[in-house]
Amino acid sequence: MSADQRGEREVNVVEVEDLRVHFSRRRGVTVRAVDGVSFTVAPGETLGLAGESGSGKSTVARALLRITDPAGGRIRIGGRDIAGLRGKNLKTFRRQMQMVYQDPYDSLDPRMKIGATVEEALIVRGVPARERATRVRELLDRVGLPSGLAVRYPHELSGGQRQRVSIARALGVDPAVIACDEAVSALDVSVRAQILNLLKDLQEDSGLAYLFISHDLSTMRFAADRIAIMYLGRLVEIGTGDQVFGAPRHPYTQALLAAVPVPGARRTGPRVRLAGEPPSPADPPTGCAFHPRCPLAEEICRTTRPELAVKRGGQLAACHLAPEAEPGPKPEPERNPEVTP
Amino acid sequence: MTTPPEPPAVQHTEPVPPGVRDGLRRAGRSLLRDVPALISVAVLVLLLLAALLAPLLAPHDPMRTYAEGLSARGAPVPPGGDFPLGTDPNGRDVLSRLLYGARVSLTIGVVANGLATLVGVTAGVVAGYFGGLVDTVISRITDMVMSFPILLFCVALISVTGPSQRNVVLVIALVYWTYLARVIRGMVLSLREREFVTATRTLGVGDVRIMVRHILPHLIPAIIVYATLGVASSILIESSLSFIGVGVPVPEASWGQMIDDGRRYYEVAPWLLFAPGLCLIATVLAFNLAGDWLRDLLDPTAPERR
Amino acid sequence: MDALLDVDDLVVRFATPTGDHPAVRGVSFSVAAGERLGIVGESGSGKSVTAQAVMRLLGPAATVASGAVRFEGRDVLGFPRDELRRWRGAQAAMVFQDPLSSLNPLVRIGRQVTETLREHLGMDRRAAAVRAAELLAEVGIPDAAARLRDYPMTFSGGMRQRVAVAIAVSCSPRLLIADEPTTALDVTVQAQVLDLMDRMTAELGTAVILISHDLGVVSTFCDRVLVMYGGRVVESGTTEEIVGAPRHPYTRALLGSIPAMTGPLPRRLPSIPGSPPQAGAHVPGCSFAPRCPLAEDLCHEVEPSMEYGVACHVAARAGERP
Amino acid sequence: ACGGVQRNAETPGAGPADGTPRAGGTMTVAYKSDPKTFDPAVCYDATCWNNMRMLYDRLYDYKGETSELVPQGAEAPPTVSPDGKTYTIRIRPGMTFSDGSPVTAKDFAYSFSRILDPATKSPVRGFWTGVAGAEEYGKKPEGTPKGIQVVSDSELRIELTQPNSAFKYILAMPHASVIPEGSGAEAATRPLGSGPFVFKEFSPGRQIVLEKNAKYWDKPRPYVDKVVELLGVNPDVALLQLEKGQIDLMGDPIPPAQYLSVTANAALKDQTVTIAKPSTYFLTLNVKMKPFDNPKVREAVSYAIDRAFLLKLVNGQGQVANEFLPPGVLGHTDDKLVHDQDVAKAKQLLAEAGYPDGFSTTLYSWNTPPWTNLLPQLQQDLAKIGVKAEPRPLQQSTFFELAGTPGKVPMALSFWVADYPEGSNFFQALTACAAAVQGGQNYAFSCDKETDDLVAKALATDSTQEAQRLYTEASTRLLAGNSLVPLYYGSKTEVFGKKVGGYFPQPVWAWDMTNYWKTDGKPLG
Amino acid sequence: MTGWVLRRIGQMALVLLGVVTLAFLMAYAVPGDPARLIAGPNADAATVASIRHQLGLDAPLWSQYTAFLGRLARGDLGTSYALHGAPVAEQLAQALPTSALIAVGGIVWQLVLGVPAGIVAAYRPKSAADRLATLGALIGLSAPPFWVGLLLLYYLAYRFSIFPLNGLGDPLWWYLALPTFTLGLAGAAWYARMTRAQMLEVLRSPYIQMARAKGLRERTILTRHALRNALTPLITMIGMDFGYFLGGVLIIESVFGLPGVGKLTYDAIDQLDVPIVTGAVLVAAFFVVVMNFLVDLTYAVVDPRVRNRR
Ligand SMILES: Nc1ncnc2c1ncn2[C@@H]1O[C@H](COP(=O)(O)OP(=O)(O)OP(=O)(O)O)[C@@H](O)[C@H]1O
Ligand SMILES: Nc1ncnc2c1ncn2[C@@H]1O[C@H](COP(=O)(O)OP(=O)(O)OP(=O)(O)O)[C@@H](O)[C@H]1O
Ligand SMILES: [Mg+2]
Ligand SMILES: [Mg+2]
Ligand code: NI
Repeated sequence: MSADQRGEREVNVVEVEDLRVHFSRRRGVTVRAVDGVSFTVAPGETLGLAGESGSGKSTVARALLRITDPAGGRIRIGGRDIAGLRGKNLKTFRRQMQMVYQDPYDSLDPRMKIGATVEEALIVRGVPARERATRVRELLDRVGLPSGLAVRYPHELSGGQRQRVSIARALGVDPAVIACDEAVSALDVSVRAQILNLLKDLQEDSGLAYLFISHDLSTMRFAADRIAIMYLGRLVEIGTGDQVFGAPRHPYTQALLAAVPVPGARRTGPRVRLAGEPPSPADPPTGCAFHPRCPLAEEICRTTRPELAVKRGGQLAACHLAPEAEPGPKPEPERNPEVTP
Repeated sequence: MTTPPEPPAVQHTEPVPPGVRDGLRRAGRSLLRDVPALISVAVLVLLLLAALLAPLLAPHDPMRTYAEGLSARGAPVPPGGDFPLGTDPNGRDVLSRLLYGARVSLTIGVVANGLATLVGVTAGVVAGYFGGLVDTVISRITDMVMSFPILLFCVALISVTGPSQRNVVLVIALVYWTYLARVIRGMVLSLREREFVTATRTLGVGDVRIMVRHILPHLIPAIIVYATLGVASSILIESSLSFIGVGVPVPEASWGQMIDDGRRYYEVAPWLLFAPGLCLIATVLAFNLAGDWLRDLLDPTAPERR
Repeated sequence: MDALLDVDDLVVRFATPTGDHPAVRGVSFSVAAGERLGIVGESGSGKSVTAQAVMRLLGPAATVASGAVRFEGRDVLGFPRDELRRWRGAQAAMVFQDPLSSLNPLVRIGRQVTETLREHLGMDRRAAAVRAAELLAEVGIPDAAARLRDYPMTFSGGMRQRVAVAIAVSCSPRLLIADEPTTALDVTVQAQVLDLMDRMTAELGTAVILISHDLGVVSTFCDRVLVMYGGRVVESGTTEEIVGAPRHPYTRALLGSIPAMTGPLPRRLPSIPGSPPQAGAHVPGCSFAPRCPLAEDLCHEVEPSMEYGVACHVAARAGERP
Repeated sequence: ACGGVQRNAETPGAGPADGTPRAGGTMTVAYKSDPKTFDPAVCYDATCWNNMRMLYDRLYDYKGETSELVPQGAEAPPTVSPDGKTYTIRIRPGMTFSDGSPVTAKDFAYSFSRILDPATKSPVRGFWTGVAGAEEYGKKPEGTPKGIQVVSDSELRIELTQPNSAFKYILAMPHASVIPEGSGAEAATRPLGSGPFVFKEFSPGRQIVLEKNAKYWDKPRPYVDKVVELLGVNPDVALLQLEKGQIDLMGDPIPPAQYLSVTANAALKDQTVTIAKPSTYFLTLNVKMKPFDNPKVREAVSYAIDRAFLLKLVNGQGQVANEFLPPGVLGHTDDKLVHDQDVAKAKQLLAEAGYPDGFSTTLYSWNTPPWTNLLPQLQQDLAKIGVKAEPRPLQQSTFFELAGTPGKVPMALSFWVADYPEGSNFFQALTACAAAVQGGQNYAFSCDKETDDLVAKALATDSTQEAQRLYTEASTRLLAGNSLVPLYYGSKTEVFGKKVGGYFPQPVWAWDMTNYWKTDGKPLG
Repeated sequence: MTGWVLRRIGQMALVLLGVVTLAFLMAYAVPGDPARLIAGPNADAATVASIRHQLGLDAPLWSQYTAFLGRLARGDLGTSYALHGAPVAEQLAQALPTSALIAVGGIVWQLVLGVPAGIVAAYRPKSAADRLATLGALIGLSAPPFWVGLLLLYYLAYRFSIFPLNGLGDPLWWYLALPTFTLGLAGAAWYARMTRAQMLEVLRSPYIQMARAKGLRERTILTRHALRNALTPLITMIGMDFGYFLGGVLIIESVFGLPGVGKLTYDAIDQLDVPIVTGAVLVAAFFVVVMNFLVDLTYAVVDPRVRNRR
């Protein structure tokens, strides 16, 4: 695989390097919402992004779309650095990357019929007027919405229906990458299955890549090729689905997996949950940010921040205690996390 | 548990996409349900007709001073007889002046105000949406216009070009757009931070389209308020201009001028104030209630009323 | 039945430009104190509308066409204004499905949490603030006390959702309706929120109605489950019954479309073919019939009634639940 | 011939003027605007005139409600040299300024010289340029001009370059008030005079307070202790205040619209007086502009106007004009020197002049009542003879500027109020060749040397009959040219408070506060 | 933020300069000669010329302008032409407090009359209360202020002697009640209608539903949740009105005999008193600009979403 390394770098649709996003909150307090995140997404690949609520997942996605301006780092989409894009270039870039938002209520124009909302995407793409009506119906159909809803306004739809409109709109511009921020969380499982299948089909047909943000790990397992786990603005683990779900290396990932409620498994004991207070991003703990809540934490965790490193099983994890990968040819870490020993 | 009663079955075919005709039908239907709005629209139509047909309807020459229009002491003649609404201090027929005045005042109310609304909304949306330099330039221009004494401006303009209805319209529009621009700009500032705007922008939709299709519809209530109230204000501003002597040129009639006259003679000749005053109030009410109706009509989130 | 909440044959209709649509068509259920009822169902099946109808929060376009909602035997739909106000928030609370937009963007988080405390519990400003910080900490908001002074926009989606939960539980209501309270939460935080609700049912006897898509959450949290489809309840039963032995074809399909956490993954997830019923369009017979693999002629003609906890001609023939 | 006071016909004989004066009390008056100044040398408008009369004395003053002059700061009428050029005046002995210092001829000489000093920026300098040496003084303002001589502390001599029988009136004008020698710089802010009242306070926009001058020479006058002038009072409101008894006198005319209600108000009948105001409202036709350069056209216009109807439009406030000079002004004749409306004649004249279908022109005036009332009617009258006159009402200052610029204004509607009741005042201002220049007020720009000469002769004669004859001749000449068409003479109506005693209006001045009293005051003595 | 403020202050100075320059030019563009006005109709040409020279009016416009700017830079507003040498600054300083009082009072009345009417109207749209509030507001708007003022004076001050007829006195608010009410009445309609329109929007948003679910009192919901969101456009309106009112409200000032900036300006324009005109314009512009600046600041405070953008 190392032979492709160079080539792959060229074709990665998304390359994020040392991304940092800061917010200033009241008087001088700066929140490092995203703090040195690097990852890549290849065409036709789905990168899952999971993690603690408030850990900066949405912020990453928003930075990728130039909604929020990063404080540092580099973002390349389709091989172009997106910082400083303006005017026409910005518009072209936008057609490459789309987002489905977490809030289905406010992300649809309440004064616009949903048919028109979806149609807008087609206009951006330059679909001729006479074809649009049909295409809108197709898109709505694709996301499992009856086309009769086209004449309704967002407030007349249920939460899930709205979310599907968002998806239809994103699909409308025929992008290369879609960031799905909890895009399917509001959907019932059967529709969700439809959508996930749809997303997969699209990916296979046209090499679409996804940045798939979800807290639902079972969905994630199905949908994502690789999975990145975030904690307090940093990536703590990144690897293939098998690696991360099969043998998680970071204690936080482990805790997450243990907490997944499975249907049918009637709970007997107390729920698995993390001990301790979630840390504040405004005042992150020293060393490993997870250490105050980590059952395994040692002295070194308190003092030194662990960097992402290849661990046993092949994934990258940022933990001092996770067993290192067996010695072998040193892979270039963040560039190619899929290296198999 | 028993079977729930069958809810009355409503048969629905594929809903037709609402075209223009459908929109009109909907407008018509909602108008019929809303009596005050219906009356308002009727009043507006009547006013328009009155203004258009003034030459046919007016019993007298609106600019002519009639000898019998003044009492022996030179006082205006009260309503009745040959002058149905009485005469003004110049012995002119109030009814005829009212009819002709409708032309002037409605033109001022609609054109001046329409112009101001157009410019104000455009400027406000552009300033608020783009921010930065564009905003700075537009905002500072509004600052300038707002802080400039209108009076001085009118006096200067009119002494250079002479009083005319067109100048009055221009002056009013020129002053008035800034207020709307400011208010709209403020609203756009908040609106453009809404997620649906962000979403549309990231879709790659052009700025112009976002402004027109996504920002503007949300401003409609405010614009309607401003535009409909502006009708009254413009007509009254014209009256203030008449008050300082730079309004519509003298023998011509305008409601503003008549109100100004009426104000001065209100003790001796109350009809002078009542006639144009009532017309103004009726116009303003009609515009505003029709505006309310229009606003509801254009608002998808407003409940259909049964 | 000494249920805390009793919903009987609720019908909710919406007026739209294209006519009147029923969104909820004869839903009945009851919840006892301390009980945890789950409502699952197709998106757009009327779960949220049912919840809003119970709370009397339907918008002006909606009308409760018929049916009754009783809380401790009292007619909620007939509550006078003041009583309704005192009931809401204090005795019955709700977490909305859209937590992001249900927080007022211009009011600080602290105020939005404390106002119920002050209104219903009569706390003073200081005490309410202390309690609010506790509540936020309880739902896992870091640095809770400091964040009281922030505006909603500075909170992440999941954090806002938790704020909404904190507000709903703040007055220890007798009934808590939680509409998708954990959709945006990662599983550990979700566990924390569910624990909180657990404690409330156990310690205060709060009845919880949990609306969720996550059958995992529903099955680990709820005692009983209601399955809705097309504005009607199509199956109900204990969690074990529904999750363990679903009888309605829709419920079965629902469970089948969940991706597994272990084992090999299919290339495509099984899903229910076709579209949910056209909004407002009313088909004779079972509304699921057009998509049902088992549908018979009868299903297309006669609407099945609820028998033995399931509204399905085919399943009903199989008799009572084993 | 018929000047003087025309009391309201209904006013009963027993007006308050007939009561016995009482002492003390405060006279409260209201003004719309602040006076522009307290300095007599620059005071030339109605808002400051009243204060001049209260704060200062002049050599001569008008007697009561008449146009007759009586000595005030002077001891007796002036001694005029036979050539009419030298005026010798003895100063009233024992007169002091309110600070106690005596008033001498030096003070008068100083006060008059100031007016001629360009630094004073006096708007009334023109009245004094006839004094010998005025021109040199204007270039080198030191001491006094040659023509103003202090003979002794009690004697003043003024030499004129031309005989001017109207000069005595100039000496009675407000700007001829006496202030202490050398006090010019303070006159505007800390006025000090020898008048019946002394200045106490001025807060702009709010009020002016004057108090009785205890040292006033004309004991027991003034009768009231204090005069409070409220400022910034809208005349409509002032009228209400007056009716309520909150103020005693209105400083501004009754608003035209209120005129009808005031005169119809029975309750106010006893408190209302109407007198002729020595003023003429007229139309000018610019003889330097087409088509008014044609005398026939001008004549036609003079035949077009219905004066009676114009008067009706101003609610009959005045009298139809029969000639140029208004009644009450020396030189006024009862002969009819103007034409009555005669449309046929006018049309015929126009046709003769080559305008059978009339022509278009513009008619300028002010943009306030009564002008805005008169303009449309004039337009209508002119339309009857085929002349389309577009009315152009303007801001006051704009009007002056345009009308005073040659070749700008074909027709103007304007008026003149006498500064003093003497015909030359009208002629010099409105028709003299000297006024037919940029910035002048001869808006017709017609210059007739003979008329000018007739006026000069009238000023040189010491016979009133002769002057009267000469003025009538001048008027006849002027009106035959039709460059100026008199319309009507104005009148003024005044209301005064219930508690004002001894009120009488004055045709030239406004009030005579020295002679009014409060009816609720103490008995004199 | 500080940078922003500094930049704004710079811009404000520019705006002021622009406005004053315009006013300066315009005062000269109006036909009419100040010197002639001072000199009076009877003055001879020499007098006029000498006055013109003394005022510096015979210099070319450009040098008059630079001289004017020079004086302005030294904080000297010059002396009045018409008021015979009164310092402009003094005149303005005397007029300004009155205008400020009227402005504050007018705004207060606008809010007191308009906002509640708007709320009532929006709370039950198309109800009798709504119609009544609308009608009241619109009649208030359609009635010309000069007439309302006179009417109030006639009945409340003249007939029933409740209020004073004219001017300022003690207690101040007693004298200001009628003028400010008159001023507020005309503006109230704007506030009422705007409040209504905005409230109607806001009352439909999810957070209002949420507030209802919390069992809050309707009053709390209206005031704390709805009003706050609805009123943001009103902030702009208040700011604008305030700036404008401070620049003087001629009609109110003249009807009620209040010595404010408006009347000063009006008289000055009438007299072509350029120093007073430019001075008053400067003051008026100053307030407009400052108020708009404050509005922008307030906006950022009230709406955190806007704040974040800076
Ligand atoms: N204001 C409205 N006007 C018209 N129809 C409405 C309105 N609100 C909701 N509906 C319709 O009512 C139906 C039920 O909506 P509801 O929100 O209860 O669904 P839900 O079961 O909560 O779905 P989800 O899981 O997607 O949130 C939907 O078909 C929706 O389109
Ligand atoms: N506009 C903002 N101003 C200040 N802080 C912000 C802002 N937006 C987000 N944050 C903070 O940044 C952090 C990350 O937020 P983000 O929305 O990216 O989280 P997330 O991972 O998407 O969480 P969730 O799963 O709950 O949606 C949070 O601590 C949040 O409080
Ligand atoms: Mg998020
Ligand atoms: Mg829902
Ligand atoms: Ni006579």
